[in-house]
Amino acid sequence: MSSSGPENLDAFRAQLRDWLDANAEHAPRRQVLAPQDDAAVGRWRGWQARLADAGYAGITWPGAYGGSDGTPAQRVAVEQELTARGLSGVFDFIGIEMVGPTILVHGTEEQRDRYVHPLLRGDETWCQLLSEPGAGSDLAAVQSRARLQDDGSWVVNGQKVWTSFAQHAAFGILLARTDTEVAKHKGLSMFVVPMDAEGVTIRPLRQITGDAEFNEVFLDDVRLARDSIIGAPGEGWRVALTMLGFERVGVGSGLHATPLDRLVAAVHASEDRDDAGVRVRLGQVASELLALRHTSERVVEEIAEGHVPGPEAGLIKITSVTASLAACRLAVDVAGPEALVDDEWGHQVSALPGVRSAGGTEEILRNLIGERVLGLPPEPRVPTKAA
Amino acid sequence: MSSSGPENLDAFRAQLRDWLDANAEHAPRRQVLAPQDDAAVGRWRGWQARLADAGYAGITWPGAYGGSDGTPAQRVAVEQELTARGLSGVFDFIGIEMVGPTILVHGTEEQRDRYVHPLLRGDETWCQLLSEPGAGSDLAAVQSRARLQDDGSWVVNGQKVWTSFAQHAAFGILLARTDTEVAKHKGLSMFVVPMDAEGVTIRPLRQITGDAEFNEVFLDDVRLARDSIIGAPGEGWRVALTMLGFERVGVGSGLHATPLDRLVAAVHASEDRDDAGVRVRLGQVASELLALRHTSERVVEEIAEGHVPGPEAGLIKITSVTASLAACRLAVDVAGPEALVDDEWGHQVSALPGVRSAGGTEEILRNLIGERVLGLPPEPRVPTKAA
Amino acid sequence: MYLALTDEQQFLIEAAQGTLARHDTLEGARSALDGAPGPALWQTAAEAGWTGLLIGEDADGAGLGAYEALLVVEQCGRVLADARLLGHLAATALLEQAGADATLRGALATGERRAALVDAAAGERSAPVQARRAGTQMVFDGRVRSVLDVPDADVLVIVGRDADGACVAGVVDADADGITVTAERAYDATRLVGTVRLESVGATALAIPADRTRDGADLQRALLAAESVGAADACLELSRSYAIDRFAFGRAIGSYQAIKHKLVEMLRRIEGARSLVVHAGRTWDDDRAAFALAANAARVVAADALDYCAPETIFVHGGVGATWEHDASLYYRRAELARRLAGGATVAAAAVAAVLLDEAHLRTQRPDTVSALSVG
Amino acid sequence: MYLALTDEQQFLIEAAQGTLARHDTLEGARSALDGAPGPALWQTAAEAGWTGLLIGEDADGAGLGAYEALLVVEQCGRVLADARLLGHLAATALLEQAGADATLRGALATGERRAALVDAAAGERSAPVQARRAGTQMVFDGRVRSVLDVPDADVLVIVGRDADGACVAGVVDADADGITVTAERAYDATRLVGTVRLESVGATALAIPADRTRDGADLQRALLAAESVGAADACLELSRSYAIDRFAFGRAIGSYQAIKHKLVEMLRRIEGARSLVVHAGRTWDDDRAAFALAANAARVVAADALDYCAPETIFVHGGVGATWEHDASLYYRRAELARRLAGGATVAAAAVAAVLLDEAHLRTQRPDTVSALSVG
Repeated sequence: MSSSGPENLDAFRAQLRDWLDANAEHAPRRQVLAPQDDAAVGRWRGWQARLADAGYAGITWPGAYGGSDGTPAQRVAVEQELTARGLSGVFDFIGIEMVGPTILVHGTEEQRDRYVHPLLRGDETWCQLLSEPGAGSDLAAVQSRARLQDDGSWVVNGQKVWTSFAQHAAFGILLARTDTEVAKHKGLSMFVVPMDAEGVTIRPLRQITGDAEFNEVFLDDVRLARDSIIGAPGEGWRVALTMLGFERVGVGSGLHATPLDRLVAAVHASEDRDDAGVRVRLGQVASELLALRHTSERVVEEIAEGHVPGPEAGLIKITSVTASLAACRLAVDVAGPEALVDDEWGHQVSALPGVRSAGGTEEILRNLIGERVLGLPPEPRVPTKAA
Repeated sequence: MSSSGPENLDAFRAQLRDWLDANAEHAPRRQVLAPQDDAAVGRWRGWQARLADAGYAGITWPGAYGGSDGTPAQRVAVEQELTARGLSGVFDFIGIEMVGPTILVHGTEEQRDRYVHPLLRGDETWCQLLSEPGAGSDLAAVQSRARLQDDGSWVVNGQKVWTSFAQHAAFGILLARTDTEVAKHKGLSMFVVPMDAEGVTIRPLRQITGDAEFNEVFLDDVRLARDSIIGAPGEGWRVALTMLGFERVGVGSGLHATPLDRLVAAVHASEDRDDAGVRVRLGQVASELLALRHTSERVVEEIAEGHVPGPEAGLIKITSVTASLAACRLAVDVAGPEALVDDEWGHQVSALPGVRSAGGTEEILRNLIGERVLGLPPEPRVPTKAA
Repeated sequence: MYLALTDEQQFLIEAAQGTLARHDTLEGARSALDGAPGPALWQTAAEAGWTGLLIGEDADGAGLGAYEALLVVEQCGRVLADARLLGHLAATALLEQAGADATLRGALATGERRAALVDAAAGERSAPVQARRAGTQMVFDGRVRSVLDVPDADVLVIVGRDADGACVAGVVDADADGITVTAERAYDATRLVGTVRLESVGATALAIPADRTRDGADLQRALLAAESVGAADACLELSRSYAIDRFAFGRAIGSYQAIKHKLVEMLRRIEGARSLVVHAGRTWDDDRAAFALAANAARVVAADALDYCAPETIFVHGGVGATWEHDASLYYRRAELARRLAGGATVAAAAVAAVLLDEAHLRTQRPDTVSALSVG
Repeated sequence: MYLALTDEQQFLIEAAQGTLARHDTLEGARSALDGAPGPALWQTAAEAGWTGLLIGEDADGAGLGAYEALLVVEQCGRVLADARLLGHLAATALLEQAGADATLRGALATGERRAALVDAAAGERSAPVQARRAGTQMVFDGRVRSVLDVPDADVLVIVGRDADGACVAGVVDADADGITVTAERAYDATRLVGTVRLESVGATALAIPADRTRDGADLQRALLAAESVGAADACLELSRSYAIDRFAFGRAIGSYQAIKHKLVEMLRRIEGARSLVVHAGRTWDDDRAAFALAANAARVVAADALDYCAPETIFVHGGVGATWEHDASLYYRRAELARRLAGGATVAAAAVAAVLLDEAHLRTQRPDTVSALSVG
């Protein structure tokens, strides 16, 4: 799969379609939010293993670690074909989109050998241990401490929040402070934490939906082996930036917004179908959803052509939340208030406000884009001090 | 007119109505924006003199300077009765609302005797020489220089902008820097400038409407007499704050927004009268205009009861501009694009964006209210330096 | 801000705050989502005299006006207390206006019985309730969805349209023949809403002029507005405290313009809505013909205010605002359901337009008519 | 951002920028408000080959697609150049589709003659233009307001409805009997708009399938969208420069979140609109049945984008933005008029809904129909 070009891509796509015809029965349907029950998770992980074994996960990763040495365009093609059939992709998108690439860049040869292949198959899934109660968007303010022991191992204490899928994860990737004597972002290091290690406590954090999508994770005297550090001590900030950069490339959100056809069906089924005001509102919301879809497609095309999208791709997330919320609210308006308690619309009305702050607040994103893309001057710095 | 209480107010109002019955023929109709032609201005100034002579201008001012020693409630009653008849109030609202009260507070006895009474009658009207091209909302950054001469007089050089009615004004009230060695806001002083003094040049500044509502004023070696300073040298910032405080009390803007009855008439006259979407939009815009009206009334009541409204009264300006613009845009939508070039709606569509920044940008106002009313912490200070 | 209340009104507000503080209404709102029974506020409301606010002193009521009711309900909204007053007060207002039986009004005033209003005008899109006269009775047929406080109510005041399209009202015991009430699940679990089916329901006719029968529905909208103002104000207070206490990148987040200006925008919208609630409260006694416009306008602006404040409160709080344990989510649920009750805020906007356009139409017929709108 | 253009398209854009830079179009837009004649861009457009963009090479045209036309018009919008292309390109697209007379198309391609589209669909609220067949001719009657570029046009392409309600099109010389064109005053003086009255106007029938006769009106909306994207982008650039250069309270104003986030919001809206313009351009050639949805959606989002960017550009500039001399005011005039042309952005939103609801209706009739929307 190493050669590229359109002809090769057509062949790739044809082969993929045949494979999907034969294997789609094993795939969970695409859903707006992941289900929390163990049976569904097990089935989804099985589907990830099947994709990986066929070479349709980690497509651009080196073959030496289980990848396919493929192209970004092939990766986009897989995403498109799955979407067209309404099928889910991999279960562990945190592992695949963020942790895997980060270990490939910053990990040792031993770490790559140990972690990457089971990660790819979903045999071992991952979670992120980055944000803390006092450091949400402001990661440099992380307070969790990792203290070096005489034998080269580390002992970690601290508390993390907003950890998705911690209850299913074999490992977490942890940002902790290893040096308090230097400027904030210079004293951080990145570690691998076995989630079943002694001293790790996972407490589910219920969201507005009532589901526990996130968790709090408490680390009490958790002992980590010498080789659990990723990169050198003090390089944690750099490793974290690499990882967040990969997160940004994991676009997708625009392709996973409220399905337009379901909104249209809801209006069509309602008494308000012929109300002039409702029709104009539908037209406006639908236009926003279409703008979102085609903006996502433009970014995907960019990636397929080998470009790395700029931070402005993050705007897709903002549009995705606002347009999806507008769509859900219109659907409830035409269906009546009882629709707020149904699974189709009510669940999304509850879930979307949380999505908006996931992965950093909208304010941080707008600062970033204002400064990096538009070249606007930053806020004046407030002198920082180490924790 | 010195005693207050509801009975007294009823009597005051009855007398006022009789007077208006007899004198309304001399009053110009209330308009959204002042006309620029000299005949109209002359007629309007005549009406101000008539109001002043009858005791219906400067109602709360001391009788010694031509005022009526009246109550805030009486002032509000005059405003209400004029509004109900669609009649204009005084022409020189800058003089009456801001300069007059400021001279009464900070001026010398000689200055009060000289300026206040002709100001009240509109015999001598006033303009403000505060903002500069490099100091719009940030008045402490004023660069115009006033240099003290050996004989105690002053020589002024500088440039001012956003000066309303400069072409009609006898005097301007000028903020200039008299000391460059101290912190920015400590080196300022306030002066009276005869607008016909040598070295004063007025250049009209056309607005989007095409009218020249504002002017630029250039000051080239303008010589001011020793007694033209208001307050002590270096007290200009304090005098300016007093004046801007009076501006805030000159609420009114909520009472002068787009008239709701004209919006309703425009929709009623259109083909869209029965369009469900247009009706909902009308209901929303009308509700905003009504909220604006009753918020203004609440503030006016507060004043009538002797309270000084807080900075949050400034929010009325924001609502006034946004609701009026929404109203105009709806009116044009139902009437068709040709309405953009008519006097009724098109003129307002052009004028309103300028109103939003008049007297300081919306951002400054929101900072002020966030800090003073909600108690939110200020932005970090950037070290300032004198000009 | 802009307070202009009488001492009695100020006392009523403080008493309401004191009364409500005895219940953990927010925790109640949260646990109700998991099926726990909410706090029993009806008894509290009865003891505080709120159940009889709009009933005359001849029938053990307080004989007060809508303004006082709005002030109490605003305080309830602030802490997400739902004492079933929105149905009861709207229904008793019509009974009082009709001079209904003093025994009935007395039982409602003391809280011994609870009333709800069934008015299809609350949901303009529903088919109207049909009414016909049969001797001294009115007979009603129809179906109305999402009626506030109707499950387990003792007395129903029903508003329908007769064959001529005129609005008529009647009162009936809720367990009378032909009435079926089905409770609906509510997104905001503090709420009690239900679907009412009426099949040849005979009710005692209420002697109310046709142009005043809608006052009940309009009052209910004004009460929703007042409640929303209270809830929005609580959102602002939550956000304000967090913005002062929470630091990010070395500064309190309230020092950032993005947060600061958002909070000022909350204040701006709340003040506008509050002005209309106050205005609606005053017109009830002073100028009833203007009440419909005031109440519906209040409903529109207040729903928009809460609609802005509730989700922005979540966003100001970042991730923690979107958790089950945080009160912001409860205000969000309140906002999402409240704006859709009693026909929804959009129907209120259409009602505002209808009042204004009808008046404009009359003016074109009789150009000498002076409109209340010509001022300003 | 997100550029995915061919080299030819990139060249076309750069050539357009170069061509337009030879005129001071912004100063022209300003002086036109005082009655001065605007820059004569028609000749420029002809020399650049824009007049023949959509006409086949058999008739001296460039034989390109809507995408290229949109790219050129976006550049015109950026500098507020109006070369009368919106009427001409929409009209010539229909003539090309009908395979109209090559001499006529040739004269239009070279710019010797100028065409405009008269389609009441551009203003849904207008009564439709009535059409009837008389031999080989179509006869049209009706009145359409605010038609783009129609004053002084040489050739009119008219779209009307026949007695069965079917859309039909015809072409006629603008000076033919029965045609009265009255120029309207325009808020944005770069524009040329007029009212057209048709009284028994005999026109040559155009052989276009009924479901494609609306393509001209839809293309005009897409062109308005492209133009708006260009104008909005110019607003962002104006605001960006000012935000970097202007200092207040010791800092560049672009360092304040209130300004910074506003500019990012401009970018967000522009990128969304641009995506739809690109999509509309592609569907014209690739999937014409999807063009109506794409073009109208582009129109809605682009009008909203400019509607946001133009006034906010004034506000970012403070007082100076609201002066006659500042370019921000010209973009504001463009925004206010453009969103109301061709029926207005609201009509485009209704058109989007109509396409989607019609398709949903078909799906309920034939559940096996696969919708383009089922993806995503």
